[in-house]
Amino acid sequence: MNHRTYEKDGVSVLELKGTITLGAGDVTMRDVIKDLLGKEKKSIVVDLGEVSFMDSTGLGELVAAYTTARHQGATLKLANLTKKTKDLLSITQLAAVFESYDSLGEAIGSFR
Amino acid sequence: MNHRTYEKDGVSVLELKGTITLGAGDVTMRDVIKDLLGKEKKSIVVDLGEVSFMDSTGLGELVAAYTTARHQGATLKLANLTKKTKDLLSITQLAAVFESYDSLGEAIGSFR
Amino acid sequence: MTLADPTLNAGKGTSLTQSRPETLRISIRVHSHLKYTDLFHAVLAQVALEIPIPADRMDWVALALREAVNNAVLHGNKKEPGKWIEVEMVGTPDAFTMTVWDEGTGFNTSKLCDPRDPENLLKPNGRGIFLIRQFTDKVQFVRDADGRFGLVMTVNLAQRVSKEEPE
Amino acid sequence: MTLADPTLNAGKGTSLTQSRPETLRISIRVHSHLKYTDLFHAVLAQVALEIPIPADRMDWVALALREAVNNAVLHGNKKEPGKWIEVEMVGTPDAFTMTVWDEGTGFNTSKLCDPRDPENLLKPNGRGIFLIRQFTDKVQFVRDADGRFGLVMTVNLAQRVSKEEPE
Ligand SMILES: Nc1ncnc2c1ncn2[C@@H]1O[C@H](COP(=O)(O)OP(=O)(O)O)[C@@H](O)[C@H]1O
Ligand SMILES: Nc1ncnc2c1ncn2[C@@H]1O[C@H](COP(=O)(O)OP(=O)(O)O)[C@@H](O)[C@H]1O
Repeated sequence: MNHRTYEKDGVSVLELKGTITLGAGDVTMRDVIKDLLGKEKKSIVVDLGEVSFMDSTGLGELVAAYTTARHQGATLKLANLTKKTKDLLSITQLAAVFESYDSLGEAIGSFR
Repeated sequence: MNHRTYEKDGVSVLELKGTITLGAGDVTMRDVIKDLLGKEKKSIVVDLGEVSFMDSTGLGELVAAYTTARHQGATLKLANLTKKTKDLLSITQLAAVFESYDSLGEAIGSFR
Repeated sequence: MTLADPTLNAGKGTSLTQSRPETLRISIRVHSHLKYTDLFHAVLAQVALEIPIPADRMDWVALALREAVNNAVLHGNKKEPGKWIEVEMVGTPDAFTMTVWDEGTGFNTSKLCDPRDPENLLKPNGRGIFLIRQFTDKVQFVRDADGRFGLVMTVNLAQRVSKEEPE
Repeated sequence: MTLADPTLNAGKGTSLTQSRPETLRISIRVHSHLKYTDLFHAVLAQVALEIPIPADRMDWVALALREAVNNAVLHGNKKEPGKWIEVEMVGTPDAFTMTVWDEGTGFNTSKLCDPRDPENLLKPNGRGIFLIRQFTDKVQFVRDADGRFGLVMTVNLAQRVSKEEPE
């Protein structure tokens, strides 16, 4: 997993790339989210547009990020889901948990 | 194996690309050489610069091309050998059989 | 259990799912490390060039394999790197079968929770076996003569049979 | 010879070359087709991520494997697609061993010509075994209990021992 974080219109964007699988990454999604929350960020969008492969651990990381954010009064939304990620969220019924948007712009705009 | 033939300064150049291995190619080097000889070409350079992998069948094809050419009064030379191809020719002592040049220009020039 | 016995690297358990002659059989035995999950995935990608797994199912079949391998390392062999896992892939004209063996005690599959239940939906774990069941056509749990635990996943090739949703 | 017997997919012959404990064992059995040569090559490339085969030797080790597989299909199994070949790869801390099994009768290895001899130099064939001998550290010919013929190629890992040139 590669990642990059930046700020846009007051929203923190976490851009993920590659495979989000067990053992593949050195840094976990959870760590990055904790870091953002530690900096008092309250609006977070995870951009999944470049994620090629996700396993159950990746899904678990997303869920953990979501609940951790919520417990700290922050909001985490998803953007740019690929067909495969959409299928995975829908099969696991996590699609009902996450607020997700087809584009990053829409996701950022939704915080206004 | 991919290949391309063209004429330059009265010399026929056979440019080979990729892997020259058993079963990998649809067209064999032998067929292409036969085609050139059928067209009465007498000066042939095989450009091996883009050959990434060659096995004993590939070496055998080179040898067969060489002897077929010679039997028909044509001359076949090699150009642009990679380190690996050089090693392979040297180990099999085929380096002594083939006239080979570091560049295509030198190989073509040698026919003058 | 004598893992040094070479006869152990055999197609045990797969007889369950074999009806037509094999066209391909791969068996890979490695020490228990998560890093090998990528190796198995890469081998599967190569196998898919020879076995007609429908292209639109390939990523999901690979996901099932990864989940099963990760479970074998983490739960089956409890992260003990001296233990072994083995993956067998067998192709027949009708089906492609992947079996993941570990040295653990197995588990009570009837006790598995549905990760879609409201009380489980926000748990970070517990989706592996569920995904395996979703993305393969048959899942069996077996134990071989040497006490190894095996998860057998079958992908139908000839025609895709409609499968019941796990409830 | 009962190739349907699952116990056949076993590490026969490799005991010859095994001195230290295995860290990885792969065994791939497929029908006799030249198209599988690429599959084995790709698997070897994956294995090389786990077994410390020196980078500068990798292409040559792969070449040795390809030659052995092609020979098994063409000479050993005489292009009969119903027959089987099997490739085993075993890693230990000291060595990486590849064994290629076929269902043929084997051959008289002492009768092999040196392809570098002047009378052979312009022959299109006869360089496969020679290259295998050049690019691996030990080559053995074995026969297992079921009558299969195996070519065992060993690559030393710990330190490269100097080898004699085949004369
Ligand atoms: N190979 C195995 N050996 C022993 N127990 C297993 C094995 N695979 C799965 N399990 C058990 O089943 C449970 C559910 O597995 P899974 O659905 O993959 O979710 P997770 O791995 O996230 O817990 C695991 O927590 C474990 O208790
Ligand atoms: N697996 C095998 N089974 C039977 N004969 C073999 C096998 N491998 C090699 N041979 C014999 O050894 C000869 C030399 O093989 P090799 O050096 O690979 O050259 P080539 O395959 O080009 O003839 C072959 O022609 C064949 O007669």
